[in-house]
Amino acid sequence: MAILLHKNTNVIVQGITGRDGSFHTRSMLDYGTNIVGGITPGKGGLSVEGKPVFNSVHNAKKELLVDATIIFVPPKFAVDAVWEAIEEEVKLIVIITEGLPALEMMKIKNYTKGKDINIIGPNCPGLITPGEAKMGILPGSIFKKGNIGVISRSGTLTYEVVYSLTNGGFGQSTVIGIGGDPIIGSRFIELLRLFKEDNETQGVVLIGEIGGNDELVAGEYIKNELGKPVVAFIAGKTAPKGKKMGHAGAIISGKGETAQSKTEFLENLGIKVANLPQEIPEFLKNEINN
Amino acid sequence: MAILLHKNTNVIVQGITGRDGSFHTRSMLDYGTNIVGGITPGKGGLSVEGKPVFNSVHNAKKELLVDATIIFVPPKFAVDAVWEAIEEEVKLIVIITEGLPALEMMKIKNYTKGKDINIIGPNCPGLITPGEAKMGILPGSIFKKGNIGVISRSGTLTYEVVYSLTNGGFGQSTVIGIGGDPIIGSRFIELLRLFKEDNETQGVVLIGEIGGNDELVAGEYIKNELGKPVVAFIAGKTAPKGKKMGHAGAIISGKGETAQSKTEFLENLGIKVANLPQEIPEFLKNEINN
Amino acid sequence: MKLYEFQGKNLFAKYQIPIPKGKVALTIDEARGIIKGSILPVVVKAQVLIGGRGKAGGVKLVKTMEDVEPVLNSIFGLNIKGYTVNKVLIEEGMNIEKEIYLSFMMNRNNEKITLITSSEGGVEIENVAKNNPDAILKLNIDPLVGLRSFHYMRFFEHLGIRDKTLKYQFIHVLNNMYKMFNELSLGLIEINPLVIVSGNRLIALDSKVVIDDNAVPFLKDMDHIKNYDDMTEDEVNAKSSGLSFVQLDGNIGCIVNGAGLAMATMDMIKFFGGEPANFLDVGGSSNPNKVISALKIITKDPNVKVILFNIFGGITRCDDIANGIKMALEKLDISLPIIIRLTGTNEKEGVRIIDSLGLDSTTSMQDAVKKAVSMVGE
Amino acid sequence: MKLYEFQGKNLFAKYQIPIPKGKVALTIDEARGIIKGSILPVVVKAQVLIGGRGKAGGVKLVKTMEDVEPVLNSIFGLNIKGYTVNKVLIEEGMNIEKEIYLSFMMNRNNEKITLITSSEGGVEIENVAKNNPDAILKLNIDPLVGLRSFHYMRFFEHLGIRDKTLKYQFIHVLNNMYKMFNELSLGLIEINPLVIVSGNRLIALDSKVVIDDNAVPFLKDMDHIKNYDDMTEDEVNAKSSGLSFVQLDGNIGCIVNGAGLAMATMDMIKFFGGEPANFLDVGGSSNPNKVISALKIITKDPNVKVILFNIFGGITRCDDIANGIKMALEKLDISLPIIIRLTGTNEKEGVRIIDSLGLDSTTSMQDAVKKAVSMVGE
Repeated sequence: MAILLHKNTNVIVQGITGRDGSFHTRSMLDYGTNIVGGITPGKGGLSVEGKPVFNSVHNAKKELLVDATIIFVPPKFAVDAVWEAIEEEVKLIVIITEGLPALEMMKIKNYTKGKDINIIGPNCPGLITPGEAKMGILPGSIFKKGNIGVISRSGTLTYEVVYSLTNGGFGQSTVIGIGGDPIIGSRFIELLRLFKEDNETQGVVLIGEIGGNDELVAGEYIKNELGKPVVAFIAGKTAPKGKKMGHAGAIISGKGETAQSKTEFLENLGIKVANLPQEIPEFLKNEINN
Repeated sequence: MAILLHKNTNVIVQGITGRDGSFHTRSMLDYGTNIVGGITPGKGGLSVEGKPVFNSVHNAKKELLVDATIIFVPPKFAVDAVWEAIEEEVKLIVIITEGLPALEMMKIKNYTKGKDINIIGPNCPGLITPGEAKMGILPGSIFKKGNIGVISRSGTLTYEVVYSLTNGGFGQSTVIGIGGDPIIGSRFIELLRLFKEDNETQGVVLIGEIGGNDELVAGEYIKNELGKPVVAFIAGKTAPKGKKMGHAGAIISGKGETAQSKTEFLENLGIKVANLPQEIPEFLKNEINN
Repeated sequence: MKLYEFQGKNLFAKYQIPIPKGKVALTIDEARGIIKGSILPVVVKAQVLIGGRGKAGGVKLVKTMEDVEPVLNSIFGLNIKGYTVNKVLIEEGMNIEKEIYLSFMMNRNNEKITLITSSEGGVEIENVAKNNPDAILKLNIDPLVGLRSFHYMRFFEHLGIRDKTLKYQFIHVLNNMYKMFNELSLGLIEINPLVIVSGNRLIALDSKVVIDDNAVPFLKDMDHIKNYDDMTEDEVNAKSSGLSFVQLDGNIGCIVNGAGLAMATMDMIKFFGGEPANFLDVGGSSNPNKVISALKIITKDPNVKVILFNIFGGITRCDDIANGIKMALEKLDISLPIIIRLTGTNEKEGVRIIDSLGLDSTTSMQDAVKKAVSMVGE
Repeated sequence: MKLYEFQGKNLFAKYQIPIPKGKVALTIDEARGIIKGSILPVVVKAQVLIGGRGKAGGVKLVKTMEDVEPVLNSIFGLNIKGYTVNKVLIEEGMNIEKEIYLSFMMNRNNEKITLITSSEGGVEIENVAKNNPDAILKLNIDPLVGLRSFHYMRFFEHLGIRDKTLKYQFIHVLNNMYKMFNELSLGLIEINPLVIVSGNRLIALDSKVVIDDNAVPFLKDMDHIKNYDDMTEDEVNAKSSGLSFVQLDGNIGCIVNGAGLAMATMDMIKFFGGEPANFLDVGGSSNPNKVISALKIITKDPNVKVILFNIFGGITRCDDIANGIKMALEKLDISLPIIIRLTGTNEKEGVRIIDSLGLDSTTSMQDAVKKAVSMVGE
């Protein structure tokens, strides 16, 4: 089954006429994503890659079935684009845009908590269900259909890990880059819950980093509820305290937020943590065979 | 089973030291309601009817299990009291207070939509599960345990109807006064959904009035989904247009909001509407036997 | 609480929503003085808390000084649907290029703030809804989300507005109306028409503002704006005594505890062939003074032939009501027949008091109503 | 973005949060002049974007004119954890009755705005958390719900505040801090200590304000407050070239696409016994100029012995990176060895360009890192 995104998911692209929006629309279509249209306010009536452009999500929904949206609009307009999608009851919202104020994301998060909406990002590479569809900027070619779920706070590091997985014989059910911001739509735990229910997913790789406590919360859940093998990797063992490491959220603000303490915490819970991305397939093999 | 409120529901009273709060605490305890404590900011440490008083819901929750709260605080503080209960994750919130600004209730309603919280009121008599517990100002003596759910926008008219029901041989599963304001926590449809799932409820009496479209929305649901017999009564056939009839929400602002048009609408859907409160038991007998 | 056009416009000015220059006059002399000091043409607009004043002759243009006396004489004292005109708003004339309807309302049916706009301004929105529904756009705004760019987009799309200056002005007006709606807890803010005048400027030519009654006690610095002019004197008196009262034109005066039961009582009177003279809810408390106030108001109505009490005791105690009746009979000179239905809390005590007054009572609503109807029928 | 104490206090003043009288001086002369014009005692406070200045001797009291020169001479030019003091804030002295800690912070772990208060003000909150955790109260505020009376209640209860005047003042300060937090999209607003002075007045004796970097571009009229004083010159340059760069003290210079991969590269260097000289993320786009800027910054560091590229092409195309390296080698005088890992999008084209430069490349991250480590080890 995989999670969140499938072959038949009806996807729209908010910001479809922009440079990034149009480029990745092409790439997503090539991968097989069922993109049904796009939104750019003021550009309604145009078409991009043969898909109709609308002035608003509302207008798109009058003519199309819409299950999911991917947002490429610049930060200045991205917050409104997210609210627009929420108001129009789009159930999966993927925010690629980097630079959304955390306070605005915080409001969005609290508004949608407990409601039937999944938000991925912002500042994320998106997600992919290999062999079916991708929503995002991930290079489709490195992914392979299979039974490992991947959740990551990073972009290229995810590719590195997936590359190792694929080469190590592990295909992926769904791979999700959850984004590098401090406040994000779906955290590890929210996606682990979905992977738990997914029959196709036999194991999960969790790629964390410094900053925040998502890995710790996820660890407790993995130990107590997930019931599937997990291998983790935590980036940033050499990162200094108090410095932003590229991602807005990759900053050590307290003791528990270092890569070392996260690794220790997970290992104490009995969760395997790899030292090198390339070790992950081997670890996974052991975990699944246990 | 009945709905929402049971013998074991742990209830707190916000505004327990006030005139109304303390009076009805006594009356609810007498009925058997499991009141575990109360809140009055600044009066923490006192006790009312042997129940401990706390400064905040937060403090109460540190010492007590809390499933439900009933709010008797004056309008000036009632909005904050509701938010406090929401923030402390109390799952059932009954607002007796009259005079909450509709805009504030609107925010509360939108915030809790889709979340696991039930709000009854404001400006309502509360609810009762006969023989088990009551939260509100309803006179317990007229109710009788049984299988009819009652939902009403009114107070004393509910008593009138329940009195007829009880005399006519129909006990009640749960009776809920949803309140006379234009914006309320739970509307007919939200409670009908609960009655649908309740095995103990064999039929429902719906007491509507002029203003708004709740009866129409409920009618569609009754026809298409409820699967249980319903008898309705709509008050206000003689009410003039544009005048508030006591309740802030009992005002005819448009064609569909008159008692006549609501009655017609329901009857067209095949729902029986009584002309007199006293007819309801007879109608119900016919509906259940059909 | 409804505001007068000029009160709404004063608030518009405070919220930077552009309005025409104008002044209020309470007398013909004052009005004449204002017009003399103005550049003609001016518009004289009756200030009443009811719609449809245009059709009723309450809005007139003064083009030359010759128009002044006939216009003022025709408007002052005019009766518009029961409201007598005792103040007018005198405003500068405008060269209108386009008229638009624009409002935000509290939408109880979906719990949203609904923005309504129509390209057909200056006519009643209900008529547009009937005759040309496509001209109307409704946008539902969640107060937690607020008015945002995607709302603007749909607004401009619907009205076909492309000019950038005009867009900025519309956004300014929309934002300020929305802000006013939220800050003053409104039920309705309506500008009809909102006009585009030369130079692509927007001006609010009319105002309709309704404040949520529950919010009124919480508003600061708004005392000067409070009015009860859309209530009758009796309704105002009832309100100040803690009663809900609405005048009707039948002959059975009703005193009931609870709004729903009061409506059901009226309905039942009608059902059995009678006509209720009023809606009256004495409320949940049992203060005997309320019964006295209620009887005072009802007995003032010359149409009333019989008084019907319908009390289902809950919080309200039957003995308190009965005592109220007793005190009223002592204090007031009531010659009308009184039918009393009493049941519920402290029923026995209440019945005993009624008995002591030499009056009958029943526990059945239906019996009481039938009896009242039969009495006026005699 | 961190603000200086005086910048934070200027904003406090704007938001009606009471602060002591004070002036900023950029030179000893200026400072001397300000002190001469003040009533003694005054406090001279080093303005640096780092905590712990008190312990470092950055805050001193001037009681008499004799203190002026020694105090100013000791503070100006003082090095506090790598930051040189080049401005001071001179403030009136205060008779403090009680010190409190108060802050609002963006809490990423529960997505709330967390109010933190402690009865032990004037010391670092981390130390209180360690030594006397019960002194600390944390209240989580949902930005959609806002700061409300039940928060006040718990705040007063925790601090044991009963005096009504003081309560009003606290509510005023709390509301204005919360308003400032929201209007300026802060990550942190901290007053430590917030002091009670005679007459139950509250004064913010210090300020720590951090604005969310993502919000900075959206803030109006705040240009004067922007500073990059907590970044090194190289970090500022990198930022303006669209790179993320953090200086470290190892000898392997890293150029990586993607922040997570860049951290993983550093970690792997360490794992195999080396020391990374920096964190550098060239980002998602493939502009060859970014490669040139990156190489410029890295080669400025005299510690760097070898340069390691780790590129996993996705959006970034390997040939673009290779072309960047080619252009850099033509433009810059680079004598350091370069290790290149290239894989992913347009890998073949990239490898061909690298080959043409007479350089080696590999597709394995691990091989590249090991090679870099072994080279500096030689």
